[in-house]
Amino acid sequence: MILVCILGLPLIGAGVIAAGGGRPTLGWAGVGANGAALGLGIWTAVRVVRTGPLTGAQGVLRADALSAFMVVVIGVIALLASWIGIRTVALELANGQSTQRRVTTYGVLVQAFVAAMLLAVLAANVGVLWVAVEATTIVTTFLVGHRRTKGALEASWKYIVICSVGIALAFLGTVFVYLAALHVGGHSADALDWTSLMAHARHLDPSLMRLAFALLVLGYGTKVGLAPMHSWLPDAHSQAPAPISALMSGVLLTVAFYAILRFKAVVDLAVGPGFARGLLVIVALLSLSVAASLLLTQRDYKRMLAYHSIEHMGLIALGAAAGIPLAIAAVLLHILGHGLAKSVLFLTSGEIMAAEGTSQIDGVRALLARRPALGGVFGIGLVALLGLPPFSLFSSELLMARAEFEVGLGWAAVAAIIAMVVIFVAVVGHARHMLLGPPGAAVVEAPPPGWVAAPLVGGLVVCGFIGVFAWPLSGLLEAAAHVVAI
Amino acid sequence: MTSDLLVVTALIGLSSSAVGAMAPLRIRMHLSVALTIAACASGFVMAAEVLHTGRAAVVHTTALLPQSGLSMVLDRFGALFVAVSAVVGIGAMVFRLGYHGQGLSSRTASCILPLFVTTLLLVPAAANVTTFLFLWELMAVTSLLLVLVDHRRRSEVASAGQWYAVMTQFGAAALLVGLVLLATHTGSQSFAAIAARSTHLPAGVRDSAFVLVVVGFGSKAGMVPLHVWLPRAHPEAPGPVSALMSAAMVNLGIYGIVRVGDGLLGGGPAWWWLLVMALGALSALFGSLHSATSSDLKRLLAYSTTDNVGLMLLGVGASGLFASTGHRALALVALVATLLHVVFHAVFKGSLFLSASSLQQATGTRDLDRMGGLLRRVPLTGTIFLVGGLAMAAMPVLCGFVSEWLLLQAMLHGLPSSDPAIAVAMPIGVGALALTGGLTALTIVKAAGIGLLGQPRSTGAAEAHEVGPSMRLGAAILATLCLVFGVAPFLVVPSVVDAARSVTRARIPDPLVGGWQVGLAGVHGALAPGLLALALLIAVTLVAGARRMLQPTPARRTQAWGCGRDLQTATMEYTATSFGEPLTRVFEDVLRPAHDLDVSHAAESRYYVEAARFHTSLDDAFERHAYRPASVGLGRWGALARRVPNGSIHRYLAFGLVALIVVLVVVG
Amino acid sequence: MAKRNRGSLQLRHVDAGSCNGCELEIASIFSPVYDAERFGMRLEASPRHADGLLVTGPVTRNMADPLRKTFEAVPNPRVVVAVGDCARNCGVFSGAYGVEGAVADVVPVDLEIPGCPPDPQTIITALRGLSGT
Amino acid sequence: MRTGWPAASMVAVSLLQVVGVLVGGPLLVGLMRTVRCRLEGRAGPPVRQPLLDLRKLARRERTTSDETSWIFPLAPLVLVGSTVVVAAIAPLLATDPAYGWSADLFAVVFLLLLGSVALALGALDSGTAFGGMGASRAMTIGALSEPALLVVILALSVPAHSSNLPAIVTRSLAHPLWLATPERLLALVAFVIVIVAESGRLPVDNPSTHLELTMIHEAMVLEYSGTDLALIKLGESMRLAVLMALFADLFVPWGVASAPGPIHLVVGLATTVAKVAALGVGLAIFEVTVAKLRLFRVPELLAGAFALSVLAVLSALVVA
Amino acid sequence: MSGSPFTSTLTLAVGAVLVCAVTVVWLSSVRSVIRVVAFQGVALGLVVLVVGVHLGDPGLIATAAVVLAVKGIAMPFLLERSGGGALTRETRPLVNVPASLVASAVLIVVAFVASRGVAHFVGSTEGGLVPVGVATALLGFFVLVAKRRPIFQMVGLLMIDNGIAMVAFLCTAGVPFLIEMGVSLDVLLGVVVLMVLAQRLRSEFGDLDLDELQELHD
Repeated sequence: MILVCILGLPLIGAGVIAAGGGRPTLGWAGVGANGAALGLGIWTAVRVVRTGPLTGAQGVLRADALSAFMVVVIGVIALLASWIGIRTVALELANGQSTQRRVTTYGVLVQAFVAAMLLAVLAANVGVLWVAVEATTIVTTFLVGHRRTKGALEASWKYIVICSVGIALAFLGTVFVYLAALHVGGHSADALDWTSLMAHARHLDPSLMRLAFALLVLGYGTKVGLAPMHSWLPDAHSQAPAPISALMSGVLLTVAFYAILRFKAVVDLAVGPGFARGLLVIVALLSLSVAASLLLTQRDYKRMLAYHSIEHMGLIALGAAAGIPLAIAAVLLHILGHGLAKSVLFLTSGEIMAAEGTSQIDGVRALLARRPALGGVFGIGLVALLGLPPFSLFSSELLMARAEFEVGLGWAAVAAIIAMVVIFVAVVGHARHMLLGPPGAAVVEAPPPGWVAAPLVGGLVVCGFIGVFAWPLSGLLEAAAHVVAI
Repeated sequence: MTSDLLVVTALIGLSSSAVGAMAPLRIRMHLSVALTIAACASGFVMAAEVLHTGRAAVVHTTALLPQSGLSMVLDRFGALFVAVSAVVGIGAMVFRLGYHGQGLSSRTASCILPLFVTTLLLVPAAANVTTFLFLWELMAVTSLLLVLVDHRRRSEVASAGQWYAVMTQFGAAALLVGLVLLATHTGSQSFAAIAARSTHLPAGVRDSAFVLVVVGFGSKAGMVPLHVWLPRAHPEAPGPVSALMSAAMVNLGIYGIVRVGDGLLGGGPAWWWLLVMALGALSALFGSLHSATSSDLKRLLAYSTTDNVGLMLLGVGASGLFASTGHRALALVALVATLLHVVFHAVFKGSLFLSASSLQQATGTRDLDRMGGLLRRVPLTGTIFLVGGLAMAAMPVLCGFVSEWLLLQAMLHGLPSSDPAIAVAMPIGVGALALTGGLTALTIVKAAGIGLLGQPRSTGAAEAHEVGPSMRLGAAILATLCLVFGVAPFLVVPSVVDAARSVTRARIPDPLVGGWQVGLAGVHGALAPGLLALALLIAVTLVAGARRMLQPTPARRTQAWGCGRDLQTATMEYTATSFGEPLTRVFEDVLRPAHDLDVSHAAESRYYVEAARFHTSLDDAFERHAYRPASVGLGRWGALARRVPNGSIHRYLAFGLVALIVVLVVVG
Repeated sequence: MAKRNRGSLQLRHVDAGSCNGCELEIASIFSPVYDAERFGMRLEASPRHADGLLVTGPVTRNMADPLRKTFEAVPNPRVVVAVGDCARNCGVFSGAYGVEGAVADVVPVDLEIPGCPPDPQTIITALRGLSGT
Repeated sequence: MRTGWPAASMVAVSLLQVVGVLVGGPLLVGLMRTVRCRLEGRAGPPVRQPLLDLRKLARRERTTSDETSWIFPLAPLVLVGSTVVVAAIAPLLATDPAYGWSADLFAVVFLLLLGSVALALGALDSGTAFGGMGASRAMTIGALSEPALLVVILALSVPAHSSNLPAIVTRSLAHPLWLATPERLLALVAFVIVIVAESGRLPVDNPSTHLELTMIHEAMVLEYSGTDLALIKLGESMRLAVLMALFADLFVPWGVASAPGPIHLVVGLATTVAKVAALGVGLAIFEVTVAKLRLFRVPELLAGAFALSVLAVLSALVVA
Repeated sequence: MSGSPFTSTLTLAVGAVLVCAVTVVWLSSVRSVIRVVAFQGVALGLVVLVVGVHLGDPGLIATAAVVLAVKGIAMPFLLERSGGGALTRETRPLVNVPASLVASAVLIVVAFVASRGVAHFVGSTEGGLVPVGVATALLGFFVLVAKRRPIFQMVGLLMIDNGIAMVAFLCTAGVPFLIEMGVSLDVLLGVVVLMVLAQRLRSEFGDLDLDELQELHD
């Protein structure tokens, strides 16, 4: 029941928005719904850690610790994004870039998007998971193209075509898994259920599972933003409205990665851990090198953030490749930390873009002097994202490195760290140009209102908090890690 | 008791940071500085207690730091560094009370500065890999932000910050890999467990961990060739921050190398330490040479930090080399000398940076060529600078002399050695030490002589006024310590010996003679700095008395002798640049000064020169020949990489198709 | 004077506008033939080190100020020795354009050595009177 | 190795040494000057001429330029004071002067360096072009001669297992053959070069030049006068004497009193004076035969000295 | 593969799907391509029908009807509408027709190499035909890469989808019904979204090749 509530809440929010007729303030309904979903998610997490997995809706929905964790992540980011979204649509409406109808569409689609992601992580069946992930693609295409500029349309076209291809490959992989599962005596209706898959995992046909997993990594990897099918990501993230970029970069990528994690657990049992590890290491290093190379001479700060996401997805993939409980716990912590920091950064970059009128790095100067609040949040967000303490990304990156060394992936960890240093060099250079320097003649403008700054600062505070304090999450992380760890 | 103090120190530090962030502007600065001083005092008391009793302060909790837990153990070795940081912190914070420049009064800075000081106090207590790296990186971030506080006014700040960020991150990456390598192979991330099990590790692991750690800590310490950030960042930071960075933070680089090399790894083969010595000698020479030829006061001091870190590394290397060849007592002496130099460097470099900032505030410039005549105008600050400088130049009866002397002794007594490594390393080491010492003396004569003495070279210098009392007090505390430690080294030597013994775990008797002398046990002769000071005082007083007796009338003030010229102006004085010019000529091959001569000819005839402008500049050779090409290379690679994603969806899909085909063929 | 400087006399030479005749003679008093150094006499590079000035030639306009400054730079008690007729009374340059006057017109002269130029022995003898040797 | 000399005699030795250096220094300079004059075919001043000069200068007026601080008058005091301390504790006449156990060779070097630094600061304090020029050159040469000096000390200290001067002298006296070893000879040459450089003699610096632009040492003191100048001249001649006496101590130690008693002391005094005088004459003869080096050729000389000293250490190790 | 009517019908239908795929690669007229895709949809429906009849699974037969309706009629209709009024030929494919056909051959070989394991695993007639489905999907992918017109991207996606669906039906007689419905809905919505996008593109920027969408890059 509670799981259905979690799923339903965002949709209720969507209903309210749809009924409200395009007033931006109705967005608060979405914020409330997402906040409530977050609350229920936390409650679920507590229960799951105490008493074990929950099921709902006749077994279609199932929440173990991993799902609960993902629900929390989605809830947090959705809360942030829908909150700032109110500001975004209000500004657009005020500037005449939007209509009331589009405001409504936007609000409804965002809520549908959140619901689809929640469905993806709460689905008991990996087929339903696939359907939900594909649904996110369809829903977000319009959100990416929300601005209706040529760039936005181009980005959404690329986004849907590339992701559809990818997700189709994932479907082929799912079919192969299904085929393998049927052969070990699974009942056709629940052969794709997570519990049944795990129960029979050891007997699944290894060669079939290898092919299936390779397709799944390639397919879901497209949505995750792993190289070589990452190309949609910088375009889509740079063209989408800031809250959408935040949602996509902050959680959508990791929801897709959640799917890979689930399948990886099955494949590890079926064919041993070596195969999934090798594959993930390859895509991880490929993604990291792509991100490093393209960040060096990046000119657009939203694209910079997007490539930064590719880097972090590479890191997460590398952590998952290690696969031991420590690694998975670190991966999950990283998912949360990255989600928080990245969404705050995208939301801030939206504010910056609204204020400065350009997304070019060259076009933004001396932000800290001219717009201290925005510049400060952006700078601290970058500090968080670059993996510096006290933010949780530091802890998770360190934990992942430790885990990788422990399973003999030290060389890959070293390669990743080299790429990270290059990325650090690049991002610091860009940040320097954007943030530092004399204010010049430009007038210092008023900071964004408090209700806008609050979630941004709050997101960073939470990110720092979970980086320092272990107790709020440790139980959940460990329980979640044991769901899919080797 | 000490464990509680550890918690208290951390809490006071954090609360002062919170006060700095939240308290109203009127009381913000004073309250947060007071709390920071309290944190330093508490840290000092804790460190003194640990040093005295030898009982470590221990704090463990799993409630902090996700999935690994916070673990802090402050032993005597760490306590020494905490004490040093605390003393420098107190000096810098007292100084900061009167310091109103360079953006340090902003809310951000008031929040970050106490945090930085707190991390300086806590890093040496970290007892597992995660805790250490967490605090280490926190220190890096906070110091970086503090370097940047003045970015609005001067564009060099941003560039300095960028260099610092990149180099420190590079170092942190090396450190991370090195420490994690050790943690993985010993199966535990706790320092105690690593130390217990590390001797059984394969040589390859130990070697690579050590080299990585040297790189990591070396970059923080400003070791050549990873020093390039230091002469940029330290000068651009606000005064108290540059003092903290140069006098307290770089020490932690030495701390780390000793902690890992001697503590966690329990010593290693000779080549490790020869490497450290070589890097140390290189740093010392390179640093002192640049310091001697620099005319920017704070840049000069920053390079001299590299130079002093080189000396410390020389000592660390010598100590390890002795240990690896079985000379345990000498190893301890060399380590004690190094740690003494750490302590003394902290006080003299702290007083130098603080007084240099005062001079900067008083004159409005850092350029030595625009100073002059300041000892008459800002007498106390000038004297403090002079005392710190002479201590750095290892002048007798000031502290730097004692540590350099002890280091020389250690190298000397290692010498009748059958080990060829020692036989070759020690004379070269002494040579490097000596040249460094000579160059440092030159540097200080230049800095003090050009900066403080003679006629003022600019209106800023001519109209300079003494800075506020708290600034004078903060610097004076450290300068007094230079003198006190120089005359009475026995105040610190026993603690330093204890600290060195605790990290090497050497069960050998104290290799030093005690009491008011410093010297090696069992060796004829020792140094009695107190007596030397007394003798010098008596001799100078006697000579002064004699002079007064012979010529009771005071000196007649008259215009300086300028060969009868009408005017004797400041532009006729020697400048810092010209002072260093002979040296630049001598080391032309190393320094490669860039000369630039612009001659414009008169319109009437090319045989008449209308104006000539000569410009000379000294770049850092490593920056020019290593870092710039690397940066250009990265840029080229980035530009090349950009061409691949050209925006065509077909190309993007083709990547996918190729990947799919590869997957199908390989896996299917 | 002689008592004070017994056995030691250091002078700063100032050419206030001389024809260099006197300079030749002064140079030769330190040659092996005359060797004034055996009487403790030396020329110094700095007036601060000197007991007095050894001035030659009429004082030209451009050299008047430098001469005064040099005199001022000598520590007390100081002597001024005017060497040669020109230094004493401008000699042949008397009243010439650019000549300010004799040395005594610019700084107080303690000892005058006549001659155009005075021969080395005369100079040495006169100076020995100052150094008491 | 405390030899148990009575305290009174140790103090007496120290006092005697200080007085000896105070008087002997100027006389040494006078001797060298006379020798040079004779070789140049002149009668030259009497040997006691420097003392006469000092007597006169000591009572003359002190001047100081407008902008000087307290450094300027202090520098001569430190120069003389530090040299006096060295003279008191170094075993010039006997192996055990007062506080001889703290007469460390490194400490002596740093004390002498203190004097140089004080003088250079004083020069800069005068605010003239020449002061800065002299200080710059003197410090450069000082810095470059430092490695050779310390490595020579290292070479000498290694066999004695101590850098304590009395220990080295005692050891040399006990093992006379050791004095003729190759490392000694190498160290000797290096040490001579260093002495020449440190005390500003030819071919590094010409102490009797009148041309400011070629000056090194002289340029630093152009602004001093009267009593201050007397102190500086005294200090410099004392430094020369101390360095020579140390040289004699280290390379030809015979005659240095190794036991208490007036007779030993008199013998020590006589031999030391004789040795230093001989060295002075030798150095003066050498000076007449060479021309001053260009400033930028001096580093080559010092680098050569450094190479020799390293060779000395290495051969000391081979022998040991 | 000889003998039973089931086998021959199934082989025929599957073969038709592949032939359609190759034809799409070959052709450049938008109108004909849409027809070919429609035919492919019908062939796919036939495949499902044959499998359903063979297994006697009424659910599968119902699915066959859905497939036929969606892929054989609805999608082509939508494509026709969105393609209507547009330029009707692919005049400058990125890969010219002969090269495309060679590439198709290579892709078919790849598909057979890659899916021989699966084929072996499934066994029987259906297993032997699995590579054809994979080949169809690969050809669809190739169409995405090689053709410039937006409409071809929709066609390519449909072909990929058809290929994979065929693999699913051949291997496992389709995924569970609920999922199948979700999948179909998603695919349909996806094409609709693409159509809407294509229309927006055309209405805002006129008729264009996808190559003109190259503004976004680093």
